[in-house]
Amino acid sequence: MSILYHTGDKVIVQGMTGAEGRYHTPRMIQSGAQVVAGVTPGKGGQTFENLPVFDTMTEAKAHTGATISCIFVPPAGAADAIMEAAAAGMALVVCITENIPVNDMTRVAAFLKQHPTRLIGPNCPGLATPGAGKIGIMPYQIMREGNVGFISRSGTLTYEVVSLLSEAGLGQSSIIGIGGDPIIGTTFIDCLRLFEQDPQTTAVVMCGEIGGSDEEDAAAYAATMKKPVVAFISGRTAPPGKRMGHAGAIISGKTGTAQGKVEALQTAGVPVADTIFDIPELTKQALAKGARA
Amino acid sequence: MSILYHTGDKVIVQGMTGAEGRYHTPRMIQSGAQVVAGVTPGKGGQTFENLPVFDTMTEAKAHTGATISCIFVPPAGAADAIMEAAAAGMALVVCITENIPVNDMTRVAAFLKQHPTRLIGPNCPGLATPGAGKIGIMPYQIMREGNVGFISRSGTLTYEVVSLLSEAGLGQSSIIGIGGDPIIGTTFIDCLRLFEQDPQTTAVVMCGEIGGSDEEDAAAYAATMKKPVVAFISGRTAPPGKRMGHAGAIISGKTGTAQGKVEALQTAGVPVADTIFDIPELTKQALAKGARA
Amino acid sequence: MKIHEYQAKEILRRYGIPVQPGEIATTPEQAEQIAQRFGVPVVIKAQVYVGGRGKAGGIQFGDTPAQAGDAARRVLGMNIKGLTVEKVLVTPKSDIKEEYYLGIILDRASQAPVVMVSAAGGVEIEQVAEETPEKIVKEPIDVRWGLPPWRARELLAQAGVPPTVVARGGAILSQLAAAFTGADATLAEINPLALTADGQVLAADAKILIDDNALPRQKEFAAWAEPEEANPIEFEARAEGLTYVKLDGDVGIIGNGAGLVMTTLDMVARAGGKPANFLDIGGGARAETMKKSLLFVARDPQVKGILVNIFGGITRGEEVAKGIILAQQELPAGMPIVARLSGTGAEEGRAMLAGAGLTWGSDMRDGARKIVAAIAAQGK
Amino acid sequence: MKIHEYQAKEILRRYGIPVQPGEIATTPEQAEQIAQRFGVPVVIKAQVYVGGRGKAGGIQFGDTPAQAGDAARRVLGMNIKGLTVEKVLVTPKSDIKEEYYLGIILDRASQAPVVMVSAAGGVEIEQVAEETPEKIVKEPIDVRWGLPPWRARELLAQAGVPPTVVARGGAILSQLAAAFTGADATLAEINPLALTADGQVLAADAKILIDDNALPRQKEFAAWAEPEEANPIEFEARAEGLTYVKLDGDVGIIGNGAGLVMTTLDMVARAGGKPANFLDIGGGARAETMKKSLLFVARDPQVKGILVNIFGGITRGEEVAKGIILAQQELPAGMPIVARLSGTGAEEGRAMLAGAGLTWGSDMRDGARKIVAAIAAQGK
Repeated sequence: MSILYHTGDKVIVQGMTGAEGRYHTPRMIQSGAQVVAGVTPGKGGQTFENLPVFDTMTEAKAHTGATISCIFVPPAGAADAIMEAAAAGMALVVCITENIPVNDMTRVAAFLKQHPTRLIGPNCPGLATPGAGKIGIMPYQIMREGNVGFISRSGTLTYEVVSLLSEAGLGQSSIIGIGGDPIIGTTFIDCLRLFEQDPQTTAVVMCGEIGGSDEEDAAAYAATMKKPVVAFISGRTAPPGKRMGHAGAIISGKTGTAQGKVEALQTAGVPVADTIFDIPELTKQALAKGARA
Repeated sequence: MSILYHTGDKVIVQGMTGAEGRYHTPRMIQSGAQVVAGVTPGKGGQTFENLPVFDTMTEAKAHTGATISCIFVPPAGAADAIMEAAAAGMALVVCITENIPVNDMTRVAAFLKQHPTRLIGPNCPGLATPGAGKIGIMPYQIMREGNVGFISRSGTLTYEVVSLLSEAGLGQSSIIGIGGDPIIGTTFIDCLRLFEQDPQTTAVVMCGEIGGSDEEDAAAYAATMKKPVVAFISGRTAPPGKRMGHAGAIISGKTGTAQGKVEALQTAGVPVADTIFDIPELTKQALAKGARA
Repeated sequence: MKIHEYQAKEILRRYGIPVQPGEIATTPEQAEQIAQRFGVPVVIKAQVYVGGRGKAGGIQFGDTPAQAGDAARRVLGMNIKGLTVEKVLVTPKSDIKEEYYLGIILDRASQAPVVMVSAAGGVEIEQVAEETPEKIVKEPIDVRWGLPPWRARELLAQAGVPPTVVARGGAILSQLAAAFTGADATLAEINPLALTADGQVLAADAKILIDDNALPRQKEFAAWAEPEEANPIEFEARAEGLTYVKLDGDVGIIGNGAGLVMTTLDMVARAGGKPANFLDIGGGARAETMKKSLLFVARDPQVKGILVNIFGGITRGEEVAKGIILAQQELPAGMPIVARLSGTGAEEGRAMLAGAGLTWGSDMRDGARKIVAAIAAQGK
Repeated sequence: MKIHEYQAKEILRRYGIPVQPGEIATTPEQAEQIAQRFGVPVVIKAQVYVGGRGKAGGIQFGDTPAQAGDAARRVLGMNIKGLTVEKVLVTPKSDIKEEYYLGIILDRASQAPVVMVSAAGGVEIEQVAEETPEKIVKEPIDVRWGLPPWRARELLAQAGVPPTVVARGGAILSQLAAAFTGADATLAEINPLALTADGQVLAADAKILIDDNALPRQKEFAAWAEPEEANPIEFEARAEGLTYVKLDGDVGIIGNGAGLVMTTLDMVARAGGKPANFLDIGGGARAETMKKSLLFVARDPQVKGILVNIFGGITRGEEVAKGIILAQQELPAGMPIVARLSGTGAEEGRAMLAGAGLTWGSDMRDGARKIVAAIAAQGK
């Protein structure tokens, strides 16, 4: 098993005919993901990579029975695309788009409360299940099948750490980039819950960063988990009040500091790596100790 | 019994310290209605007619336990007042205010779908239960306790017909002015259902008018009722496309004509009075025939 | 409240909806100059508050600026269904390839705005609804969300609008819904939404009705109000705070409460008379309002007599009687007036009327019969 | 994006919120003229992008127009927390009786704007939150409904705002929420909301932050952007499409991806260096962007060396190497550059760097150590 994405799940790409969609769709297919259609309003009836393009998600869903959508729509229309996917009945929506206005995301959040759809992102690299394929833009070749669940707020940092894990012989069950925005669909704690339930996963690595309190919330839950969790927090040298690239990576007053997050995790019994190079070793140690009572 | 308002029900008046509220509140009290408080934002802590005035419905509700509110707030704030009353948990809200923008009422309608509150009006004279009192602006002295349920879209026409009924010895169980706007909280069919369930009521008189299709919908239900219904429709001489005073009294294309309504009612077995003077006699005939199978 | 096509387009423009450029001309010379500026060919469209102006000759073309001036000369001053054309909209003629219909209308049954889309645009939607209802896609708008672009696109796709138009048309329809709410409309139509030969998607014609009740907060639109030439009295009545509707007959009618006045009209018709108007003085009117109302009704040259029907509550019989007596002195001598008063102050009022030699009815029916009889007697 | 108090008040004014009249002066003479026009006494308020200007002397008074000019002379040019005052807001001095706090802030946890109300206004809300949290009423806004006036009034009443202020304050708070959404704010504060001696309720000071991501659709606000005097480079970087944050150290840092760059900063710190900046070149950058970024970073006079850390995916190693080599020719001679490339095109890139005599790190840690060592070596 694995979480969120499994072999055979059908995927629609929203914005498939745009620059990002055109670049990444073939790579998703190459990874093994079963992309079955694209949606670009105004391009219904065309094809791309031999896949049908529809004007609307409702049509794409009706013709393909897909349950997952991956969004490459530009920021002005991305929130609308998420709601369209949810309304069309997608079980999982992965939104890669960055720079979505946050007020659009508050509307999306309210909309999703009325729908059973799970959103990953936005402003995220997507997710992958080594062996099954990837949804999004992660470099698939660095991954290795295995039992470590991986969660991160950032993209390239994910690739760095996943590479280190793979090189250290620690394969991954699923890799989830939850995104660097202040409002995201799925948080650390959501992913920890899913990994805790997943039979394939034996340990979880989470890479957090400054801003918000998702890591603190996750720490509280991690303390109750049977499976071991290893963490890393970036932004220890970041000054308060400055947005460090990600809209969500900002220390506001006393909340969101790296120190606070590290302390919360350590208090919860989660070992926190000093540098990313320490993550594989800490993970091995955690696995050696095995599942907790 | 009777419907919607019964002896002992506690009433809050929203907009009690405005011109309309000041005029009508004492008359409601005189009719026997148990008015327990007023709400006028900015006048919390004052009193009117020895009744406490609160800034908000939540406070008024908490201090009095009232379940009914009557609204005399000017049109710009009336929709807001209705939502405030519903949010504060009122079971019944009677909105007298006319000239509320219809887009405000579409919001109210959506809001009320999420609350168990019943709205009467807006743009209505309110309602009364002879013997228990009145909520609103109807002249109470023309009413007589009895068994005829009365429903109407207009005010003064209600008073005319109720006077005729009273003079003819036909007392009323409850009198409901549902209002002359295109969007109203409670329709003919809603009131027919309530009267059908009410043990005190033995027959129902409904006074409709041109515009919309509430009368047609009510006719379909009346056909299934055990209790007899007598109807009157005003606006037989009204030309299409002209708003006859009430925002809701307008024939649009082929819908909303008096003829269509009369035919629908007659088809449903509801006798339709030619003039209001025929209503008492038709009602007596209907009562003489008694309840239908 | 009705507004003109060019005003409706101005609202759409503010909501980012592409509309044809256009300018208003009130003289043929202006039309010619505008045509010069825009480049020919142009369309000259009568700006009047009625539909069907095309069939009536209110839409004409100009292939040269001079022809545009001539077209404007023909249209300006034209009478369309009783209305005189005082303004024309001059707009470049687009080469329209396809026409669609987009509309939002307040729907009583769903207590919400309902969006309507049809790929069969350019004709009246009522006609489409009657002849080929399956060509119209309809859906109530959840006012908490408005009409998001994605849903608008789905409705267009469902209506069979071609893919090339779905994306831009969806954005337009979504903004039309925003305009509907923002402008407090009760109707907002783009008909046709045009796909031009050069691939543009734009509003070629537009109609918006503004909710009268929202005019206090839509001050700009309220200032757009113009007398309808066919009914200048209605316009003035509104300015005076009276609810007046002009009808065809000769019996002037005044009452308090819309339902009561409507019923009074019916009663007069049943008594063999023909109502000249509907006039509701509302609740709590004083003598001054009553007087003003009578004088107002009498301004209609068709009116041969007036029936006043008041059920007293907040409105007091004495005030009504006082107003009638005051008005009588200024009304044409011998014009019959019948008053029917009941409720608060009715007896006092009747006594005052009797003192002034005025007639009253014992009830609405009696009053109706008396005024009809009095007018008939006059005619003899 | 930060905006000035006078700009925030302009937004509030558009939403019908009463604010003190006020005008901007950039010279003492203008301030004097404005004071003359408004009537004295006036308040002269420094317009700078930081809090605490009052304590710093950035708020002064003028009892005569001449004194207003003098006050402006003192404030203009003043340095407040590293920022030079270039504009002052001149506004009539109100006799403030009571002060309240109204705020809307984007809340990550509730995924919605949260409204905050306190009867303890005029001081920083963070201080109230820390010392007397019970004095703040907080509630997430249901974005489907906005914050209706009734709910706003209830929150004010709950916060202990007196009845005389509840009605007007509720209307203001409801409109503040509308402004928050309409202006795409992430923070909108009125602090204080003032009750004046003559019974007015108005916004005496206001702060609004605009969501950077919304600037493409908030073109008017985007045009309000001004360089922060303390960080002109950050402002220019934004204009060039680079995400740049100025820090205190001497190691320039460039990478792709916010998380990776942050981690690189941490790694440099751990290697004993002090990062001079954060610069994320984003995904898929070409040689030109790389070159521009290096030159940008080097403009900071504190920078003594630059570490480039790229994980290649969409970004290609050859392009990165090409950009570095191009930049090197324009950088101060001898400035150490260490590049660390991995992923797509890394080998090709490294070969190019070697050819140009440039240093590379085998991984992020190695790169960090090498640049820190290189800078240290330079200092000797």
